[in-house]
Parts: sequence; C-alpha cells; structure tokens
Amino acid sequence: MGGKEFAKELNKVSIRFSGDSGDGMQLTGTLFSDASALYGNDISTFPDYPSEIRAPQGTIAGVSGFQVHIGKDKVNTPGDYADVLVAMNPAALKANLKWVKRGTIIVDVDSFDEKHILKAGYTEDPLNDRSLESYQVIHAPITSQTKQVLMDSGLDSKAIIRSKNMFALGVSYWLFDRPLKYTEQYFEKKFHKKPELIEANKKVLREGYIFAQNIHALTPYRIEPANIEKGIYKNINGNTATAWGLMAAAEKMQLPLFLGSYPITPSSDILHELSHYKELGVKTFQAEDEIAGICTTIGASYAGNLAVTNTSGPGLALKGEAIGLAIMMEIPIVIVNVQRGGPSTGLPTKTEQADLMQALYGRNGESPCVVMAASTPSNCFDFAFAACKIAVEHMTPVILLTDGFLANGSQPWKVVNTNTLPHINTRIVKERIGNNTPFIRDNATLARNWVIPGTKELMHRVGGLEKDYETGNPSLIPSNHHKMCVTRAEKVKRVAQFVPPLEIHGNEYGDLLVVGWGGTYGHLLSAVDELLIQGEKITLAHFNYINPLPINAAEVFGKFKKIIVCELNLGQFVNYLRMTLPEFTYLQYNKIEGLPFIVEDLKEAFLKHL
Amino acid sequence: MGGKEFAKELNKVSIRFSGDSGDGMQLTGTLFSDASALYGNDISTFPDYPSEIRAPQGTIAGVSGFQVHIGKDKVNTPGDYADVLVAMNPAALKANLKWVKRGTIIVDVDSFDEKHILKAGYTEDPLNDRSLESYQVIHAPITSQTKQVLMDSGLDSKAIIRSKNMFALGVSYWLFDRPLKYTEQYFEKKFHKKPELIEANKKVLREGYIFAQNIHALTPYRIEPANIEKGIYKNINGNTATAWGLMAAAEKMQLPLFLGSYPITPSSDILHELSHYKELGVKTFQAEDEIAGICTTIGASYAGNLAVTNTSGPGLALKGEAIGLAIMMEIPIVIVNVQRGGPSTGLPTKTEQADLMQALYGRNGESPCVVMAASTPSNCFDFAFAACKIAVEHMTPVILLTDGFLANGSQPWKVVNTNTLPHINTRIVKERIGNNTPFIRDNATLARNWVIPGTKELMHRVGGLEKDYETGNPSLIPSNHHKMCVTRAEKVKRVAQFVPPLEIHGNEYGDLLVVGWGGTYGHLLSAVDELLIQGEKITLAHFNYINPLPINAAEVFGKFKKIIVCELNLGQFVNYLRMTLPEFTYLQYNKIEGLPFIVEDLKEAFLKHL
Amino acid sequence: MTATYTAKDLKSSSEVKWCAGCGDHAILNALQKAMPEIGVNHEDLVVVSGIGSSRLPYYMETYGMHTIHGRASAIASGVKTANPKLHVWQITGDGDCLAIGGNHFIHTVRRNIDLNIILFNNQIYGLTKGQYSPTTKKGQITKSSPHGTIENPFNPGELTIGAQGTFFARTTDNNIPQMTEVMKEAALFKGTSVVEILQNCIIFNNATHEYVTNRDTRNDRQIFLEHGKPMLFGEKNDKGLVLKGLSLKVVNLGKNGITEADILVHDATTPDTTLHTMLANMKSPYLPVAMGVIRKVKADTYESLLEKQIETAKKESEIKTLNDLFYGGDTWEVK
Amino acid sequence: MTATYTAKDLKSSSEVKWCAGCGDHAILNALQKAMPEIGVNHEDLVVVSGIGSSRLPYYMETYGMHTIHGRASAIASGVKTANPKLHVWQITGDGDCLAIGGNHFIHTVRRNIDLNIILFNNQIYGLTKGQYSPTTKKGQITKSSPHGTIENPFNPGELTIGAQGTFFARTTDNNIPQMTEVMKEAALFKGTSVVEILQNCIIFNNATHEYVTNRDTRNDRQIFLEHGKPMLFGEKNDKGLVLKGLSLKVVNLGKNGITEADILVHDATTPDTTLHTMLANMKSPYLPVAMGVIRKVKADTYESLLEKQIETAKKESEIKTLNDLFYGGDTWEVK
Ligand SMILES: Cc1ncc(C[n+]2csc(CCOP(=O)(O)OP(=O)(O)O)c2C)c(N)n1
Ligand SMILES: Cc1ncc(C[n+]2csc(CCOP(=O)(O)OP(=O)(O)O)c2C)c(N)n1
Ligand code: SF4
Ligand code: SF4
Ligand SMILES: [Mg+2]
Ligand SMILES: [Mg+2]
Repeated sequence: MGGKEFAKELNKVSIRFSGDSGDGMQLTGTLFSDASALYGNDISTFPDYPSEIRAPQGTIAGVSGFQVHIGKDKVNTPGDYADVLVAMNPAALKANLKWVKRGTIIVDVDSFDEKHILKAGYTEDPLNDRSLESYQVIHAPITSQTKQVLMDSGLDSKAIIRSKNMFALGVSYWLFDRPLKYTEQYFEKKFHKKPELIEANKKVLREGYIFAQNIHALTPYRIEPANIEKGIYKNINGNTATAWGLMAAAEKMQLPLFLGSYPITPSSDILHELSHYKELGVKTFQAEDEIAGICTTIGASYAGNLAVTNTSGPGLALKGEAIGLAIMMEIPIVIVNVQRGGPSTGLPTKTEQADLMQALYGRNGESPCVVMAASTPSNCFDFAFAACKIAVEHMTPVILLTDGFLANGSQPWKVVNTNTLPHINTRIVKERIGNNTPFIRDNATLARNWVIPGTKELMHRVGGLEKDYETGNPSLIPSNHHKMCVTRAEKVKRVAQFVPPLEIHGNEYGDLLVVGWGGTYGHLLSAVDELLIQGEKITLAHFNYINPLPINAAEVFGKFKKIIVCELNLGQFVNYLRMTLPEFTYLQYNKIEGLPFIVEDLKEAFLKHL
Repeated sequence: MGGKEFAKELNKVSIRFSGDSGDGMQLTGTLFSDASALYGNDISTFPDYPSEIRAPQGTIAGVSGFQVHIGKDKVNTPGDYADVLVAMNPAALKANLKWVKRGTIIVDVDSFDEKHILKAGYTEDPLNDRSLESYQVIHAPITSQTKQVLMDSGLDSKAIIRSKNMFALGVSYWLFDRPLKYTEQYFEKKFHKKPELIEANKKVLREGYIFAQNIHALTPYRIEPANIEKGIYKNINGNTATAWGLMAAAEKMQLPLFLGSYPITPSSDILHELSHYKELGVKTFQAEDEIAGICTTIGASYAGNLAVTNTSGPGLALKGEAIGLAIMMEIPIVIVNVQRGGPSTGLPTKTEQADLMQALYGRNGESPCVVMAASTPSNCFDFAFAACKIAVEHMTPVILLTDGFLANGSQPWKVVNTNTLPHINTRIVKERIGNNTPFIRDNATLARNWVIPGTKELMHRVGGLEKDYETGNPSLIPSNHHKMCVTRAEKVKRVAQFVPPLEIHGNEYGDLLVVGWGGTYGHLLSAVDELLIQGEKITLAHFNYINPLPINAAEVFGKFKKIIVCELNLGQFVNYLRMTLPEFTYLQYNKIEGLPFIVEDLKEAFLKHL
Repeated sequence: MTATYTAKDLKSSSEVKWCAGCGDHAILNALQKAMPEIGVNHEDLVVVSGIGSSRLPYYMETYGMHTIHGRASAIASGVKTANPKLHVWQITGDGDCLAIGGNHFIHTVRRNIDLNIILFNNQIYGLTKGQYSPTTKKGQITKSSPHGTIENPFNPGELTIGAQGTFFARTTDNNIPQMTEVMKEAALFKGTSVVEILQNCIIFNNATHEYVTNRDTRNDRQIFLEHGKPMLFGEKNDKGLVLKGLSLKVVNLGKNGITEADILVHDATTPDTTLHTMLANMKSPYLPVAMGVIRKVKADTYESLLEKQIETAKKESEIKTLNDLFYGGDTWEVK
Repeated sequence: MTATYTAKDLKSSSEVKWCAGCGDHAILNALQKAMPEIGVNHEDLVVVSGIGSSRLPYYMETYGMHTIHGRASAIASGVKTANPKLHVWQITGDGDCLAIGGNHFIHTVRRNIDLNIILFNNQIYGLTKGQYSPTTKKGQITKSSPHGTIENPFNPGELTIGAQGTFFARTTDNNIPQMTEVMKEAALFKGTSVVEILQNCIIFNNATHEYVTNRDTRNDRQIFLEHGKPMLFGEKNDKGLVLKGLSLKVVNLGKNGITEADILVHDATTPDTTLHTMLANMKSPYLPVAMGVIRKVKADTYESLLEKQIETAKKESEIKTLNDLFYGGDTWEVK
C-alpha cells in the first residue's frame, strides 16, 4: 500500500487510544504495542482505566485509555503527552485533551451526537466550536464505516459495533506505518474457532488503513526499528514479568512454587498469570483474605515450597502481623506489593509509591525484613527472581514493591534463558551432620538452616515467641531477647554485601544527584538524560534495594553538591534516607496525583537546583 | 507493738515479693503498696509475671514477682534493685537474686527441700552453700507457721496454704513499719461473706508481724510519709487510669463511650475495667478479632459515640487497614496501644517501646494520624483524656501509646474532680446553617464537621475512596488527590498548635539533653535528677506528643551540645527525629530486653557524654 | 405506616456506576421502594457497604458508609450498637460478605444485632474483574481458576443458620416486587436479617442463576415461601412440597390423591432449624429453589439486651457520675 | 499398621506449661497415643497451633509451628497444600478457632483440606485469663462480662456442618480412650476433620462441662455414636434415640414395647446433613450430648484435586519447562 512518500522520520512518537470502557481500548493499545514491538521499535505503554467496572457509558468516569510510546532509540516512559489521540467519543476527547501535544486527533465523528456531547459534559460540540483549532482533527466515520463494512458479514449488530476499535487501529497503523500482519495473525489465533470473526476483524482493520490512506489529510510517521541488544524479545508487562521471575526462581531451586493470594487491583494479574501453569507445578491458593494469603504462604514455606504472596496496599496492611511471624520464624517468603493510590481504598486503579513506610515498618516490634523495588515493567522479572534468591539464601521475608504503573505498563523484554540465570543456594539441610541443626547460623549471612518436614532426625518447632539464640526454644531471658533483636537486624543488614552496588547514570561527581527508587526510573532517566545532553552536571542514582541500602550509597551521595529525592508520595524514601544516612542534606521532589511523573516537569524542577 | 527503737530512717526503699504463680505475689505486692500509699508514702510498683498461665509449679518459668518502691520523696520508678527480697521458694530466689541489692532476703525456709531446690535448677541448697554470704538472709518458716496458726481454723489445707503469703506480708509490714489496719480492712471488705477467712487472714498477717519482731534479727526501716501535693489520692495502675481518662472525656462531651475491643495482654484490663460501668452508659463490645474491634469503633464514631479501641502490638498490626479508613473518612477515634515485647508474639508479658514506627506508618498510603504517649501510670488518665479531646476537636484518629510497664505499674493518683477538667468542643453540627456541611473545614484546625445520623438535612456518605475537597464525593481528579493528601498531613501538623510545649527538667542550656518518650519517664527523670544533684549540666526533655512534635522541640534541642535519645527499642524515636528535625545530630541509648531501664546504667551512659 | 419521603427522595445525586444490564440496578430500585414503607424517619437510615460492585451507599440519599472490603458487618454492628435508634442496612457481595468478611458475618448473625444484610450473590468477584468467589459453582472456569475451581461453595442460607441465624430470606434480582416485599420483611424484623439476592453479573458471570431465575420457567423452579401458607409452587400452583422421612419431595396436587392438606405449611417462626435448613438447601433440578422468608425467629437482639443491662445498672448502681467512682473506693487524703 | 515410634517418642524436651489439673494434659496424652497408630512416619507429622492455652506443638517431638492467634487453619492449609504427603494436625481453642480464626476455619472446612483440627473447647479465653469466648454460655459472668454475656454461643458442630463440613466428632478431656479412638478416626479420614473436645479450664471456667462429662453420670448424659450401630446409651445401655417428626427423642428399651429395632442406626457417612446436624445439636438435659464421630462423609479433598489438575496439566501441556513458555508465544528477534 502506498502513500507513504512524505512520511515524517521521527525518533519517538506516542499515541493514546481512548474511548468508553466497552470500546476495547486496552486491546487496541496492546495490539498496537505488539505490532510496534514486533516491527522492531522499542516501546513503553501505560494503560489508564477507570476504577469502576463499567462506569455509565459515554461519561468521563467511563473513559478508558491506553498510551503507547514507540521509538527508534531506547524508550524509557510512555511519553508525557501523546502526539496522536484517538478518541472514540466526546467523553474520551474531553478526558484526554490535556494529555495531547498540539498534534493529531482522530475522532469517531459518528459518536458526536448531541446526547453524547452532553453526557461528556460539553455544552457545545467541540468539533464545531473552534476549541480544537490548534490540533489537526481527523473526522473519521468509524462507527458508520464499520457497520457498512460488516453489513453482510452475518454478525449481529452488537458484534459489529464491537469491532469498530479495529477500524481505529487500522487508521493508526497507516499513520504510524505499521504492518498489519502481526495483528492479522493475532485474529487467526484468537478466533480460530470462529473463522467469521477472523475475516470480519481483518476487513475492518484494512478498511481503517485504507480510509487513512485515502483521505490524504494525514502525513504518516516513520519510526525505524530501534537499535537494541540482539536477542529474542517479547512484550511483557510488570505483573507478568513478576510472575515469570517467581517461576524462574522456583525452577532454579527445584522447588514447587506456591502463591497464597487474595485478588486486589492492580495485583491480581500475578495470581491470574500463575494460576495457568499447573504443568510447571505452580500452586495458586486463592485464599479467603489477605491474611490467609500470607498465612498459607508461611505454611507452604515451612513445608518446603518457594512461597510467595502478592497484594496491593490495603492487603499489605492486613499482612503486617503475619510478616512479623515470618520474621520471627526466620522463614523465607516473598511478599509482592503492587502499590496503588492510597490511603485506604484511595485511588485503587492509579499508581503511587506511598507504601514504602508500611513495607519497612508496618508491624509490631523490631521487625526488619528486606525491602526492594523493581523499576521497569521488564525488570520486575529480575527483581522477583532476586527477591526469591535473597529470601531463601538469607532465610528472611522479602517485600518486593512494584506499582500500578509498572504492573500494567509493558515493554519489550529480552527473553531470558533460564539456564543462564544465577544459581540459588537454598539452605535446605537434609540430614543431621554435626551441629547442622535448624537454628545454627551461617557465619556470613547469619541465616539459619531450612529443614523441611519429612526430614528425619531434624524435627523442630518454630513459632512467634522469642527464641533462644542457640536452641531455638522459646526464651524469656532478657539478654537473649536483645541478642536476637540485634541478630535479626544484622542479618538483614548483611544482605547488602550480597547485592549489586548502587549504579549511577551521568557524571561521577556533579552539582545535582537525582535520587529515585522503584517505578519512576524511566521518567527520571529521561529527564536526567535530556539535561545531560544539554550539558548539565546532573546524575541519576536509582535505588532498587532499599532495606538494606547498597553499601556504596553514602560514597555516591558524598560526591554531589545537592541531592534531590524524587517520589510519587509526600516523602517516604527521603525520610528513610534521613534516618539511614543522616549525614546528608536532602531536597525533595514529590508528586501525589495517582499519575507518573512528567519528564518536562522534572527537568524544570531540576534546573532550579543547577 | 514495739521493737522499733532502732529503725533506720530512709528516704526510699524497695521490696520485691516473689514466689510461684500460685503463691499470690501480685496480691501481696498490691496490698503492700496500698498500705504504703494509705500510710502516706509515694510509691511506684512493677509486677513481673510469667507469660504462661501457670508454668509448672516450682520452676523458674513459673516465678511471679512484684516490686514496690516507697519513699518519703517523689518516687519515679519501682527501683532498679530491691533492698528486700521475699522469696517464697528456691526458684523465686534464683530468678530474683540479680534484682536485689546486698540487702535482706526473707525466704520461706520450708520450701527449700531437695525437690524444690532441684526444680529451681540449683544443684545445692543455696541457703547452705555460702553463696548468699553477702546478704542478710532470714530463714522464715512461713509455710509451717501458717499451717500451725490455722490448724484449728476449720479451713481446708488448700485454703490454709493459700494464706501463707499473708505471713510474708506480716513480716514485711514489721520490717517497713507499716500499719496493719489497711490490710485488715481489705480482708473485711473482700471476705464479708466469709467471716472465717477474715479472721484467718488477719491471724496469719499478725503472726508474720510478730515473728519478725521476735526474731530480733531484723532492723526495721522507717520511711516517713511523703511530702506530696494536698488532695484525695488513690492508687492506680496505667490501664485503669487509661480507662478512667476515656470515661472522663465521654462525660465531658456528654456522649456515650463505646469500646470495640479484643482481649490481648497487657491491654485487656482496659476492657475489663470499662465493662463494669454500664451505669455510666459505657458500652464495651468484645469483638471477634482486632479488626472488628476497630471497625465497630469506626461505626460507633460515625453513629455519634466517643469511640475507642484498645489493643497491643500484634493487634495494632491488624488494625492498620481500618486506621487508614478512619483517616480517610476523617472520623474521630482513639486507638490505645499497650506496647509489649515483639516482634510477633515476642515476649507478650514484657514491656517494650517498639511499636512507635508501626503507630506512625503501619498502613498503606500517605496516612498520617496523631500519635502520642503516656509516661507514668497515673498520667495515662491525662493522656487518654487528651487523646479523646484531640480526636473529636480535630476529627482524626489518635493513637495513644502506653506499655506493659505503665499498664500494670501503679502509683498514687491525685483524684481529679471531673468538673475541673477542660471543656471539649465536639464539632457536632445539628442543623444546616449556611454552608456548615459535613465536609466544610475549620480554618484553624482544618477539621471537618461531625454530623451524626438522625440529623435532618445533613445526610451524607463517607468512605475510603479519595474524596473531593469541597463536596466529599469520591473523586479521581489528580490535583484533588494531591490537595487532599497535603490537607490530611497539614491537619495533623496543626494539632501541634493546640498541645502544650515540650517541657524540660534541668538547665535550659547545657552539655547533654536526654530525650525520651513514653513509659521511660520515671527512670530517665531519676537518672537525670541524680546527675543534676551531682552538678552535671544535664537536662531531660521527655515527649508525650510524637506526631506532631511540640512546636518548640527544635528550639529546645538547639540549646544543647549533645542530644541522646533513650528508648526501649533499637532506635525508633531517634529515627523519627532524624526525619523530622534532621538539623540535629543524635546519640542513642537503647535497650531491648523486655524490661525497664536501670537508673544506674542510664547514669553511667550519660556520664560518658558529659 | 406512611412515610414523608418516597423512593425518589432516596436517589442521591451521584451517578450510578454499574454496568448496563447489571442486576444491581434493580436491587437499588427495590431498596428505594422498600425503605419509605418501613416507617422509619428518612434521617435515621444508614446504609453501610464493604467494597465490591455493590458500592451502593453513594447512590442512596441517606446516611451512608462505603467502607473497606469485608468489614461492613463489623462497622454496621458498631453503628447499631452505638446508636440503636438508627435503622441500619448492610450491602455486601458474596466476596465481601463470605470471603474476607466471613468471620464478621457469622459473628454478627450469632449476636443477632438488628441489621438488614442484603447479600448480592453473583457468585463471582465483579469489581476485581472475575475471580471465583466462595459461592462460585465447583469446577467453574474463572479468571483465577483457568483449570476450574476445586472448592465447594458455601450455601449462604445454610451458613447463616449454622451460625445461629434467626432470619434468612432469598430473592432474585429480576423480581422487583418480590425483592421489595422481602426487604420490607427483613427491615421490620428485629435481629440480623440476611437476604440473599441471586444477582446477575452480566459481565463476568452472566446467567449463572439463569436456570432458576429465567422468567419463563421460574415459577416451576422456584417456590415462594410464605409463613402460614402451604408450600405450593409451579406455573399453575399445582406442585407442592412434602416431607418423606428426612427429605423434601415434590408432589403434584391432584395426582395420587394428593390434596393441599398433604402439603407442608411453612412455619418461618419455629426456632427449630431442621426444616429451615432443608428448605434453604433445596437445589435445582430436583427441588425448587426457595424464595421468600425461609426463617424468621423471634429472639432478643444484642443491642436491646445491652440497653437493658444499662438501664438496670443505672437503676441499681450507686455510681451516678464519674466523680462517684473516682472518689469512692480506697482513697486517702494528703493534708 | 505398626509404627516405629511410640507415644514416648512424641514427648518433646520442652516442659509442659499448663496449669495442674487442666484438661489439656489428657488431650496431649491421647494425641501422643493416637499418632503412632495411624501409620504415618514420625518425621511426616506436623502440628500447627494458633495462640491460646493450647500451646501444644512445643510439647510434641514432631515438626511443629506455634503461630499467631487465629491463623492456624490458614497456615496448616498452606502446609498441606504445599506438601500433601505431610500429615497435618491443627491444635486450636474456641477463641483461636472460632473468634479471631472463624473465617479461616469455615473456609478450610469448605475446601475440605485434609487436616485434623483438634478444637479445645473450654468455653473461655484461658491464656488471656478469663474473657468469654464465642462458645461461652449466654449470660455467663466472666472477666469481660461482669453483667453476664449477651451473645448466643456457636455450636461448633452446627457451624462446621453449615460450612459444608465433611467430618465432625466430639469427645471429652476426661476420657482418654475415647479421645484416642476419635482422634485416630479423624486422622485416617481424608478431608478436614473437626474434633471438638469438651475441655475443662480449671482456672477460669471450672466445671463448665461438668453436667455432661461427670464420670458418674456421663453414661446417661452422653451418647457415643458409632457408624452402623444403633444409637443406644445409658448406664445400662437401655436408652435409645428415635425420630419423631423432625425431632429426636429418647426412649427406653423395653418400655412401651420399644426394642432395639426401633432405635435409629447411626449412618455417619450419608452426605445429607439433616440428621447429623440434629445429632450435633443435641443438648442437655432432654437429650444426651453426642460423642464420637457424628459425620464422616467421603469427598474429594482440596489438595488431591489440585494434584490431579497438576498431573493432567503435566500430561497435556506442551510447556514442559519455563523456557518453553518464555520462548513460546509472540516473540521477535532482534538481529
Ligand atoms: C483488603 C482488600 N482486599 C481486596 C480488595 C479488592 N476487592 C475489592 S471488591 C473485591 C471482591 C468483590 O466481590 P464481591 O464482594 O462478590 O462483589 P461484586 O463486585 O461481585 O459485587 C475484592 C477482592 C480490596 N478492595 N481490599
Ligand atoms: C492478634 C492477637 N490478638 C489477641 C491475642 C491474645 N490472645 C491470645 S490467646 C487468646 C484467646 C485464647 O482463647 P482460646 O483460643 O479459647 O484458648 P485457651 O487459652 O482458652 O485454650 C487471645 C485473645 C493474641 N495473641 N494475638
Ligand atoms: S461487574 Fe458485574 S456485578 Fe459489577 S457492576 Fe458490572 S455487571 Fe454488575
Ligand atoms: S488457663 Fe485454663 S485452659 Fe489454660 S492451662 Fe490453665 S486450666 Fe488449662
Ligand atoms: Mg460478587
Ligand atoms: Mg478457650
């Protein structure tokens, strides 16, 4: 298909699909990302959906969006603002206009009737009131054309309407110069039992493509395949990557994987994903609540599985008491917490980083455990794997923090061959040799041994009461309690010797060190990168390991005049740094709106300190 | 009764009663304290009992102790070490010897038979192996004498044995020159339905007294009545004081008091105490767990009661999620947490200060609430009252921390006439006047109004979702979320303007500022006092208000060369100060043994910095 | 009793945010119809929910609390105990009430606190998009059970009665008059009334109750129980229930000489649980599913017993004010 | 089956820390007698408890977990699901199991995980020194109810059955042979077996079960149910149970022409819950309290269904290793 002579060559460009919850925008966005990734671009995605299942059709509350950023170079974020907006109805236009650069807007003109215009909260038709003058607006008859195309398809009218998103996708494909074949293959696989749907969808997709080509109003973008590391790639979101990282660790340890879980947005997809792989011996236990989620996990760990529980903020609050038990028992478990907007039910479908303090301190007594955070959708794989490795090698609960942005956002992932993953040394002891009892500690890590029921001669009891340092029996002796509290703290502290040092991006010395942690990595990196290109003396130090901090953190901090800590909360990591490395003075940059950072805002903020 | 010619006049002296759990030592200690208080001394007590209900008779695990410190001057602590030890059996001797000064030990010599000596873990009879050479040991035939005295009483042998503690008490009364009458009155009241018991107990008590007098081996102590503020006094422990403070607040507000509670040591006595006062309209709801405890409390608050929940460490962990809900709803509730040794089940009957971080941060999202702490058994009354006042005047949950030491320790309390207590301004609105809606905030406090169901015209919904600043309806708007998070934080911060400034004890400027919080007050005060007397430039600043800190904290801190923060944990308040007042450098003194500080140890530690 | 407000007055200004076609809409409707008819002041109504698709309190112009997942029973218990004059409704889902909230539910039932619990049973977690719930049919494939569930579902009626329940009723979301009737009876009952509504989640569990609720066939597959009336049902009201040993059996009037006199008469008020449990347990296809009020047994409510204790104590105690307590007992004076 | 270990081998070195005279001692004894007789390797035994006076795992030389209050059912479920070859016992109190742990309990029962739950029902919170529990008799004065409780107690058997329970038995702490027998049956049963033991807390609730358990009169006040045997009891074994309508009644053999043939025969294995519930609910003084195995119904266990799903998936799926999954599906190669 032709018409591409005037394509604009670009390094990066982003598109946002938006429509009613029922319009299939999440699928449309996903297909667009997949096609882009398969074409060879680097991508980053950001789904933005309402917390209501199905808010009233046609209203702002019901708008569902999906932004995709594609690039020839490394793409770190889904893009602050979209270059192109697809709006399937007036509400989608209204809700998303603030997220669009002065670029192109493709609207389903058929949906701009009076009823829908009013429902969206407009008083006048925005297509006719000059409010969009600075945009290039394409009036696409998406609904009517779809109906037209499928008139004779034999599909019922509901099914016909349901495929209108494919028309929009076709338009987008032409505009971004994407091949259709990947999506066509998707139809073939997805609908192999309903061939009529394969044909229908293909037809609508193509009609959209042709429409775009024919109207001669659009100039296509061309984004060459990215220059990325060789290898096999797969598009992956943070939740899937987490699930797979856990499975990889279990395979490495040759232990069954057990997940004790209670559904909660945005963490449930980890449960859904893992529930599929019975063939790999994965057991998912959907518990009656989050407490049972972690308690079954503790039982499973004692019984010798690699045991994990996943949740989100309010669920983590419920697990506090049991995390304390696992700490006291020195049982290896992993707690994955996908952070969302709080407090309380808060903004359940939005992203935030405000569970750090509760991860560090949300339980009674002196109860330290390892806390770490993934920082991109795909490295959720790596950190889930690492969390398991630390848990079993150090015999401690590990809390892995991700967030709604990472969980649902997707990125190409260079497929890892499990053979190349590091070895995991479980501390499983299978027979009594010398004094190798359940409560003897390793000199380097202070971890005790892991003795699994069924092992002869090493029967032992674990529990929540303070235990004697030597025998593991309950003990009320004052000095022993002090020793045990210090030992538990030291055990966690020593993990620092086994994790990679803090890396920096930028100059080794400089004026401003930008500090971040977890899911804000892409945005901070983009901002710092852009300022580095402008010649600023700025550096990024991004943390994945929080408790304990990497051993070289103080050394890194010492080389900068100013340190600014950036977080999607009111200042939790910065306060943790104040406690842990009180010798430095910290500036803060905080945002708490349920949304990721905006690169432009970050740059502006950083420049003030440069 | 004579023989007191040679009495040693003393300012302070302490006695520790110890015996088997079944020996009634808690009662003995209580009667001794009551008699001393009624006699006019200042007192401080410390019960130290095993976590097992009834550990095996005669073993160390089963030893129950009760220490009483009495003085002519102000008594701040139960005393580091006892001047006199009463040991009812070998195990009691063994367990408590480390707590005795080189002073007097009264043993029930009848219990030092081979069986009990071995059970206690001795290999030889400690009364005969010269190990006690540096003590004055009184071999009292307590059991046999009691049997002798009551031979003809008509009581069965169990009942006879049970009164042997009164013999020990009689000995102690002679030794400390206490009148018998108060205890005799107690018998008369307690056993008014069983006159035979009145007589029996009186008889044994007197016989003990006479025995002490007759052996001529003891020199009695004389401790003159203390010079304390005029008024009516009552001996009170921290849990009772807490319960009464809550009732006082309810009476002041003219609202019913509601307690939603689940039993847990050492907090349950608050429930027990309040469950009595149905005549004062107090409702105690014994819930199925701690979550229901706080949830019924939230419901009761919405319905217009002064609503409180009480618990201890593990229970607080379970309440985290619901505290977040109360914060989001801006509902006034008080959460009393009686700290005990953790983590997990830990040392459930021992004291500790390690729940501070969980009180501050143990829930998802940015969820600030007021955190405060009582510092003496009797001021639990004042801070319970203050917690309620703050909760309803600022429409916020308030966490009040006490601990096992305060909860069970007792002290004379100057009875408060409720008429003299400050007024409490509830924010209850009874009709719609202007825009006085449930969600309008007070300018000074930022508190919203409290509208109780049943009020016409002001029907409204509260919930856990983020709410619109103006209307209170659920809102997903990013900027509103930011505003609300900041508002909730600011609301708590403003409480500082309504609480007393931080007071100091000692010099206004100096070399060393000792900082403490909560239940360690008595010990820190004693240590600082003693060093002040020695001429050291030392000062104590003790915190009752933690979040927010008193407004003048930084000002106070700035006047000292060094600041040392002392806590019964591994350093929670000091870390909180590092976050909150990062401009200062803090030294730490920490102990985590399930026991209070020791004044001598504190002094030694402080001297190193002077 | 005539109320001074109508269903319309109970509609709040908040937009109703359920999927089109969801059974919840009809339930809301029925509730708004029932409330004005129970003789309670508008401002004394309190609607409490946990978390789930049943986010109903926002849609009701009454006092309301949209709380946290699973805790509505406890919160509502607090409301009622603290302020017994309020009329408290609890809105909850099968996940909210029986998964995470199961314990509060059975304890509330046991205490017999005067709440009206409306249980939206769609046999699925709707709000979190389709995981199985404790009432999902065994073997069903859902988002979290791609291989089919392996858990036995609760029967809410059986659980309620097993937890010392005094009131249990059942109805369906496609029968507004019946729902309204049942809700009214629940509201007028003093004690914990549990009303299970077979509710359709059109998005994640469509037609799960279809066999029983389908309008065309429901008269043959449901029986509407009324206290004091014979247990008759069927399109022509010609089928009835009889007891055979310890089992219920369907018989046809007129066949084998069966007359109305042979048919069991419903006694909802007997404390004995045996027949009520059998009725609550009736399952398709061999027996009709029981609708209406299955059990309704008079018993003291928690809050009324508490109020009585308070009254008695007030009468009998010498302590009238706190000062009586404070200055009473063992005190001494320092002069 | 003969085991290679004896009751003695099950005694751990930890000192037993219960009050002298507490019923727990005898229960521990019975348990240590029962275990060697169930044909399980010593090292495959796991004993899990919550918190309460029942701090039993420390006293057993087996694998053991002394966990947190109320969570034993969930933790034990995790142990068994993760490692089905283990033989898992849960030790719990009326507070631990039915107050804070009630939800985990009913869900475990519903799932029918193969656990042996030994419920020490002393109708009080012992460890925390005497507050009322969810099984305390209504009206009782306790540490937290100085005016008497106002709550209706749960009947553990009724609750178990109401929660889809497959196995329920009852016994008393002063009858070691019976306890041992019942524990063995529970252990051999595949599924969640709930064994309620009427246990005496000598310190805080002494003699609460006395009417039923007193050795002198118990034969007249208890009935020991055995599958397949007529429901006879009494000092002279001359009383029996019959059904009258929907109620159980005591009759005397020999009187009014009653013979053994008229007496109900116990069928513990019928899935129908009606008679089992009636038996579990029998109360003094009009009916004897039922001891022994009241209900024992064969059904799939959770963990066996899960293992089956895993086996099937292993057989049928093309994914044999993680690499198959990782490299399968939509991938692309960057060269
Ligand atoms: C503590 C906590 N855990 C989990 C969730 C997530 N969650 C919200 S509603 C729900 C289940 C809803 O199911 P149900 O009660 O049946 O309501 P429905 O949506 O089906 O009406 C879950 C798991 C939550 N909000 N809070
Ligand atoms: C989270 C939590 N809440 C409360 C407690 C206190 N607690 C320990 S055991 C117990 C009740 C014990 O009753 P029961 O289970 O009947 O055991 P019993 O002592 O009677 O054998 C309570 C309330 C606790 N340990 N943890
Ligand atoms: S998800 Fe289901 S239950 Fe929830 S609103 Fe939609 S249709 Fe109703
Ligand atoms: S308190 Fe009661 S249940 Fe607990 S050990 Fe003592 S007698 Fe037994
Ligand atoms: Mg549901
Ligand atoms: Mg008990």
